[in-house]
Amino acid sequence: MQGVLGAFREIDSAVEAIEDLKKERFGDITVFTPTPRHEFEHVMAHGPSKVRIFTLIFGLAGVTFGYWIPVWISDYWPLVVGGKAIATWVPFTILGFEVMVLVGGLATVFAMFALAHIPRLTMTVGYDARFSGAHFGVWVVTDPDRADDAMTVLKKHGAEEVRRER
Amino acid sequence: MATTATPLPGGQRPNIPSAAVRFPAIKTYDQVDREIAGTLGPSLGWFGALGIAILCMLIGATAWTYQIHEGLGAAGYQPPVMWGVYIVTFVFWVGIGHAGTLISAILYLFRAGFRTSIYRASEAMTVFAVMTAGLFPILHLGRPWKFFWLIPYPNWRLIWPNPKSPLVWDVFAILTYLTISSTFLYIGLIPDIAILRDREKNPIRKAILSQLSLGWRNSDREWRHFTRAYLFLAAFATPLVLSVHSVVSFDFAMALTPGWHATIFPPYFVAGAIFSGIGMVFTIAIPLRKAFKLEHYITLNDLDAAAKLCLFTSSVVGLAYLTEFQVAWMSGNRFEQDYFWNRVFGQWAWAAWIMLICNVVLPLSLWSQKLRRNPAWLFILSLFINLGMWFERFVIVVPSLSHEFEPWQWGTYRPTWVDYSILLGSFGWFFMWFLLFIKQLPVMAMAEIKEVILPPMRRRRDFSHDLTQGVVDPDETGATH
Amino acid sequence: MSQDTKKPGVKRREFLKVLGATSAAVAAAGCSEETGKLIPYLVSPDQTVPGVSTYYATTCRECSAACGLIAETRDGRAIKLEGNPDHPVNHGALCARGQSALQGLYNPDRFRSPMVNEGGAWKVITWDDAITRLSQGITQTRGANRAGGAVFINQHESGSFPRFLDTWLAGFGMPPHLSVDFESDAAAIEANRRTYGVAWPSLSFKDAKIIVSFGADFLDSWGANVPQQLDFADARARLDGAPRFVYIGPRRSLTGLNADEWIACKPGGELAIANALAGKGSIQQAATDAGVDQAALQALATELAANKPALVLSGVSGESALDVALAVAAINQASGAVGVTIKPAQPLTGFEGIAHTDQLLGAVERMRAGQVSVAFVRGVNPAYHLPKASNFADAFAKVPLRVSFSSFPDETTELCNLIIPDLHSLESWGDAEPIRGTIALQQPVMDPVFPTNSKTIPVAPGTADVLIQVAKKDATVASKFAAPDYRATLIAGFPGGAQALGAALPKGLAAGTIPARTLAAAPAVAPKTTSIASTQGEFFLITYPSPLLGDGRGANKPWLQELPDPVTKVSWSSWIEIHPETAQRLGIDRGDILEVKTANGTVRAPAFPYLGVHKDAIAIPFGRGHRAAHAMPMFDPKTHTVGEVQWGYGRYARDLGINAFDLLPVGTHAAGGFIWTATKASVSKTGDNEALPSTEGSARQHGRGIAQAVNAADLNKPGAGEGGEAKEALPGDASHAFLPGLRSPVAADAQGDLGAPTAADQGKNKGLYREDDIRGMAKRRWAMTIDLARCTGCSACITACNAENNVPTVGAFWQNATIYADQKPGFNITRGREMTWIRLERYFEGNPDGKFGQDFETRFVPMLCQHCGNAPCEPVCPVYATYHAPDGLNVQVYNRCVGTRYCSNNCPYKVRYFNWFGYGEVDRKQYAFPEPLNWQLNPDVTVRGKGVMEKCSFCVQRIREAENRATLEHRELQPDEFTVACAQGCPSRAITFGDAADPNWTVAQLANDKRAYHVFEELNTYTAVVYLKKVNHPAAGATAPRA
Amino acid sequence: MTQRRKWTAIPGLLALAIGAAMLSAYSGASSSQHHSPVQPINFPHPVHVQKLGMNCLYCHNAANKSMDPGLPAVSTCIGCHNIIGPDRPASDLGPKRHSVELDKLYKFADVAGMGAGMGANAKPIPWVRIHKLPEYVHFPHTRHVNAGVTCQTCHGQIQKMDRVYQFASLNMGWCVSCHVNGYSAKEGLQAAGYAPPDSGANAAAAPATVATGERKKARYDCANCHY
Repeated sequence: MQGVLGAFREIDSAVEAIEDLKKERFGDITVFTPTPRHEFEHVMAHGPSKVRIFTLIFGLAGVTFGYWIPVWISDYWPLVVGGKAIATWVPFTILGFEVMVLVGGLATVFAMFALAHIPRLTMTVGYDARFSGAHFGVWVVTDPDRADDAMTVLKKHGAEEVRRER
Repeated sequence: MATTATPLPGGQRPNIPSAAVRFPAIKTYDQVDREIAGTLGPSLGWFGALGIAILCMLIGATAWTYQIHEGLGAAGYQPPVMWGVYIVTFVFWVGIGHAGTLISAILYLFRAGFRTSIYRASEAMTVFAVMTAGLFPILHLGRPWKFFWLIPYPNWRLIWPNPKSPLVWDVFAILTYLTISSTFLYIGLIPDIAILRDREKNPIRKAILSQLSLGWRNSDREWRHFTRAYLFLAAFATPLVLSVHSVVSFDFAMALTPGWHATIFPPYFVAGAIFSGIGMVFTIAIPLRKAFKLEHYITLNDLDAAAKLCLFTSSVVGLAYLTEFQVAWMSGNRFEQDYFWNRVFGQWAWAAWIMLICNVVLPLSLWSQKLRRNPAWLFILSLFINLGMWFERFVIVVPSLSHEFEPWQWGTYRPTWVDYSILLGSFGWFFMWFLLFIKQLPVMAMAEIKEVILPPMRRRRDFSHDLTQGVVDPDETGATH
Repeated sequence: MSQDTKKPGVKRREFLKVLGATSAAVAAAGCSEETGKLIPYLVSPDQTVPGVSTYYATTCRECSAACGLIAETRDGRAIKLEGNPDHPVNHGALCARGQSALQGLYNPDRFRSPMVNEGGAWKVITWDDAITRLSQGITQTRGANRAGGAVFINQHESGSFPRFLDTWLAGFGMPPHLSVDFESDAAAIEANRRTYGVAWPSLSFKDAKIIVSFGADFLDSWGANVPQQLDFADARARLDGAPRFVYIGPRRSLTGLNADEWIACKPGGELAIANALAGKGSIQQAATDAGVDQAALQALATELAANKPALVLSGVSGESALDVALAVAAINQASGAVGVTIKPAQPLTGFEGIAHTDQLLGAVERMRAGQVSVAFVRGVNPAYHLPKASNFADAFAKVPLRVSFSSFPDETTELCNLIIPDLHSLESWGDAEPIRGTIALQQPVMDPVFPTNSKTIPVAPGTADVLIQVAKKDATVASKFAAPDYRATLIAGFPGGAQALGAALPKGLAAGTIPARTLAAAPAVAPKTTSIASTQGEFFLITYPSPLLGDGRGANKPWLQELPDPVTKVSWSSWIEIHPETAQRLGIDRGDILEVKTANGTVRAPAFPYLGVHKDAIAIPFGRGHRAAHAMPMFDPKTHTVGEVQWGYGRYARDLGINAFDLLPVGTHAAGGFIWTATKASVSKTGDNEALPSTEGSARQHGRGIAQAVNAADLNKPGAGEGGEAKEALPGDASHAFLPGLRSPVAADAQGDLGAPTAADQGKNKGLYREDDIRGMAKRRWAMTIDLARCTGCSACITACNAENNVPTVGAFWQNATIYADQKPGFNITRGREMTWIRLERYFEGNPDGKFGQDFETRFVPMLCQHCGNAPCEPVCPVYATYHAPDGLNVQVYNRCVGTRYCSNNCPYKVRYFNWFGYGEVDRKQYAFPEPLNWQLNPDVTVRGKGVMEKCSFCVQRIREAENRATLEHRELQPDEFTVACAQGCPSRAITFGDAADPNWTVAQLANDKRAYHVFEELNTYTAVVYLKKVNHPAAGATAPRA
Repeated sequence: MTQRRKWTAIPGLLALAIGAAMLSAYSGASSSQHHSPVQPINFPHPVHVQKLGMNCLYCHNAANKSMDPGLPAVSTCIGCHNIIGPDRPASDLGPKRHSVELDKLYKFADVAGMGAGMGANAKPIPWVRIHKLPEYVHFPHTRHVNAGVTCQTCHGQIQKMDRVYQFASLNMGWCVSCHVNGYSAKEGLQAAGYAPPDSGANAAAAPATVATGERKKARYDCANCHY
């Protein structure tokens, strides 16, 4: 995979650069930004994250499991304590809730990992240490012949540095 | 670099959550990285503090070893007071934990701006506090080496714990809380670790950091899912924090004991927990901002806001105290009435009054804005709050047990050196972790601070509608071409 | 036990050791533990089945009453003592002291072999050597022609032994022995002899219309207290026509606390009152002399006149003791008591032939004069009992040969120069005649605990056997002692010989009389009556034998040390009783160390403000304050080696509290008895204060209705307890709620046959559940009733429980933590860490302001696990370590317990006890059963380890045993087939145990009594323990306070 | 800056460890099942039970009437073995041979020779214990034996064991499963190698459940064994 990387100091110029690249039908664009900014969300125009679905499903699974454990335990070896019913669902709500949070929460995290492709074993091309600091990076995947156009676009918008990578 | 907060023009108090004025003295992303990453280098004072913390922890550990060998009799238990300092301290630490989650999760949902600068520290505080609290239920067992019997795991005896017991609820609640809050902390840390990674020169540290950062690249895709997941975690943590201390309060509320058997306990405990937590946040954050020269991050506005929260929870707690007495009074229940009379005018009056003064009377000072914006006072007050909240739990646990139904078995309670050493040890253990944390990882969420300060712009944006006009100076944003 | 079980001898004992060790293993130990060795018998004894108890009937020797015992032995070890139901004296009841005989038998400080003192150093010798030395010594004395000067002081006992002993002594030309019992009431005996011609007529409380006691503590230690208590309880439990009980004396003893009315005269005032009641002297005069309320006295006089026959008793121990006793006898005769309530026809022969203190003092004087050539001491401890004023030690030292047959290293033994330890009564043969016409046999229930160190003597011999050996060595005497051993001698002397004896042994009883010893009154010193009036001091000093430790013999038994005094609830310490009003006046608080000074000595002990002592008097119990003659280091289980002699009466008694005898002058009254109330004393504060080791929390029940009472008058209202306004008369009457409440839920799955609902359960009677509840009701519901009208607070149930359930004692000063922790006797008790599964709460009613007044009432409540049907402790346990068993028990599973102690927090009755230290773990210094005390441990009950909760189990092991027996015999359990330890041990039959779900059991009927109530019924715990209200008999006009 | 680290290893190993712990806990790894120590005298159950047809109760005489089964006293051994000495003459039982084990027995029992009784300094035989329940478990042999539970059910084919080993795990789970699922006296008899008595005197003697083969359940709440 090869392409062009532009490092910007200012957010607005980076945004404009992306807009132009999109106009010129450049393909797969990735933005590296030290902090999440709405400007990029708008310009990249991704759909909503899928994490929510995992959260919902596993949350429900969790609460079910959380109810099931105590009920099964109490029923497995029925001992009367304090004259209470064998399976007392009211207090088991507590366990149900806790397990829901546990399972749902962890599921959310793992879903995020999966969707965001982290942890990643290698830092792929295109990343630059500056992008965690004060720079915004725009990485365009292009075939070599269009690379120069991309570079010009980026330069035009005042990229601090523009370089090809492969 | 800017070392002191620059006062705002006009001197009035701008509480407007505008990015422009959130951190007036923070101008650029570089500054954020530089200043916060700059706090990481170990200092002599830090080593000293760490040494003391470890020493205290060792004292506690020794006392515990001795107690395990000798039997619980080494501690000051005095039937009918079967629970003592350990359970008191357990509830105390769980309570401390709560403020962290409140600030990082609940205030996140409420978009309360002042959380940004203090939430990392308090979230860390939560994790370590819960780690400390988690020790005590094990520590107070008669046979601590059997603690895992409380966990439902398949075994060849074919027997299981009793899911009707509040103590089993505790196990679930505390474990869940520990897991979720530490995950929450770690997730929040990932981008900042990435920052450190990229700034790091030393190859070994760099290697470790890049492990921890899980190869975070700040790409838009990562940010997209990250922010969403973070939101959901916060959404989970919010009810969790309420449930955990309710469950802890069930340990008491579910019992028959006069002074415990009260429906008011869950809200009362949660309020108390948050109250004590805020106290601990002050105790930690105020010295921190001074030592790390971060006054322009944890601004007076932030302290002010936190102090209001503190005042609010304090009055909730105070109300709860009064309600308890009123319920006992109107219940017509001889046992309850005897007990509560004994609590305030009987053998335990001293403890009860410490509690009332520290938790209800002193915080009233926060009605004054001057004091709210006076870090020194907040710090002193926070120490009193910690004391008071420890005694609140003491008053709940010990006097109730010492004055139950059976007059023949009325007694008293006197801890021994073992109890005290282990109490001390718990503080050592907590601060050991916290001190290690603040020098290894950023005590503030750099990425999030970047999020709320002005991004570098080429073109000057028009802030004329904003009363903080002129704060943003194009020459300083470095947008010069 | 027939002697063939003796064959295995030493090796057998090896086997026992192993058993002892294993049964002392601990609940806390893991599952995969070191599997031990299995040591078989060499020759298996017939009679015994391994793992099944064998029971032997024998006789108790702890006091003069000679009650009948049933000793439970398991695999050759005695593990429990119970009363012999067939015995004419105690009818199966047994007091705490009797039950504790086991801890004398297994006392770790018992001498393991004979010892000799050579040049001030003690050295162990073999049995042969000991016997040789003894006979040599005697031969020398005879050679020197001084045998006539011998003195043999023997613990008083009835039966053949005294005569045997006299014969032996006579054989060597020695005078008859002195048979000493310090607790016996010389005055009463003398008066009885003069009036009725017998030392001790049997008393019948049942037949009395009114009971009056002049300081006669017939429930503590006066006379034969077990039969007296049983009879008293029977009398008082009658719901109509129960006799009122009036107690006259300066201190309210346990007996006094059971009285309906207390007339608190000042010490010495009894005579005036007795005379007045006897018709000599006016009531008014008596009232002023005795310092009591004239109206009360007048009322009593009229009452006595109205209610005949009365039973009036005198147990005064002052200079006027004999006169009071005689006056009382007159009263009895006047009210026609003789033959009805006082039966000279059936005398308790145990009290015949007791040598009184004046005779003992006579002997001491002869020692001092150097006339005594050889002195033998057996089971008596004059060095402790005789006041320092008598300088016994010096006098004793003048005797060249001082032989002790004592089993324990007591004060006197330490002064001797030859020790030939006697066997314990449970290891040796003997007999007694507790009541004329009945012979009670005493047989060894097991082999001697300690092996002999001699080749030629296979089994350690008892004193009697030793004497026979000695006799055999002497040609002139040998002829008189042909029999090989004492057993043979007994058989020879037994009416009907071996045959009859063999037949009698199983029940331990036979008809017949034992010829009394022909007693020439031993020379006595003239009574040295010191007038108490003449002594200095602002307070009368009352000293009295402790109801538990007696005159001090009990002090080396941890059970008795730990057992809270029934009156003050103090254990492991001495105390000084002083009236709260006086205490307030002198600014004395509970636990302040007071210094009590008399002309004869000074002691320091903590103060105990007590409502029941005259405001001009202080009271101190005997029993503690044992000291070694030379300074001995405090006992330390770490450095202590097995068999090392613990002088000063052993590790549990030494340097513990004070010896009240030190304060007394050497005074004997007209009957020759020792005067206990002999002097005044002055009291001063020392300034320091120590917490009294007491189990008492609050002495008042704050109107919580734990101990409820009802006046006899209300009780007899027609239809009391059957609803309507009669309910008002019986507050808390809840009998309507009982049987349902006493049903017990079982899990939906039936848990074996127990789940099968009885007919009563079809549709209704679901106990605490809705009728459509899925849970069935169990067939059984083990339950208990406790009749407070019978309970006298004697605390025997506690000892019974300790013995049955391996409950550890925790009060010894070394049973505490090691680092920076007080090593103080009773520390754990002070901390409220006592372990006794059943406790006796003693609540005072009335006289709230603590002013000196006579109208306060005492209520005793045995409090144990209530086995709630709806138990608060159960749901809170995280690991199901406590739960509700299908047969209605609230079960505690030690090996599952992790020790959260939540159950105890949630128990309204506070009857759960936690193992703060490894009391049950052999290798710990807190270990409560040092070898061989652990031989007593009940193999059926787990010994609890460190960090687990324990509590009353309703003797589940006995339930299982009964069930096993029933299944073995292919039958159902029979009603009242068995009972639990406390119920069995209760000398006044206050406790009844059984299946409340089956109306054929007594308990089911009692639970519906109109006096029945639950403690804290409002908590809906549905307890299985039902209390029956105490019944008060207030004086006419007065009403007893009620809670 | 590419790096491949085994970051996955840590949680992976953790998971494995937990799994292993649970598995071992569940499988009762801590039980001493199958262990078979060397005894002071190698007592051959097969010879006594199978060859000579002795009843278990002859030696373990308390098994049907007590908590513990009882161990034969040394005198019980000598009862027969002072007639049956170490030296066996050739007979229909087999050729002449000398038994070392009986020598040991004689040494313990201090027997001079055949016919002589036990000597003065006879010592008990220190058998090594194999089936050991913890102190806090009360196992009444009598209840089980009388319910028709045969020895073999818990002790395995003991009559065939040349050297006794622990047959069952003796884990609580093992006990409980039988209490819950019930026990059929019929199978018990079969385990012991008998045909269930269908009729006649011994049928009457046997528990009622034998004929029917009905499974008898028992209480399984804790206090049944733990007290």
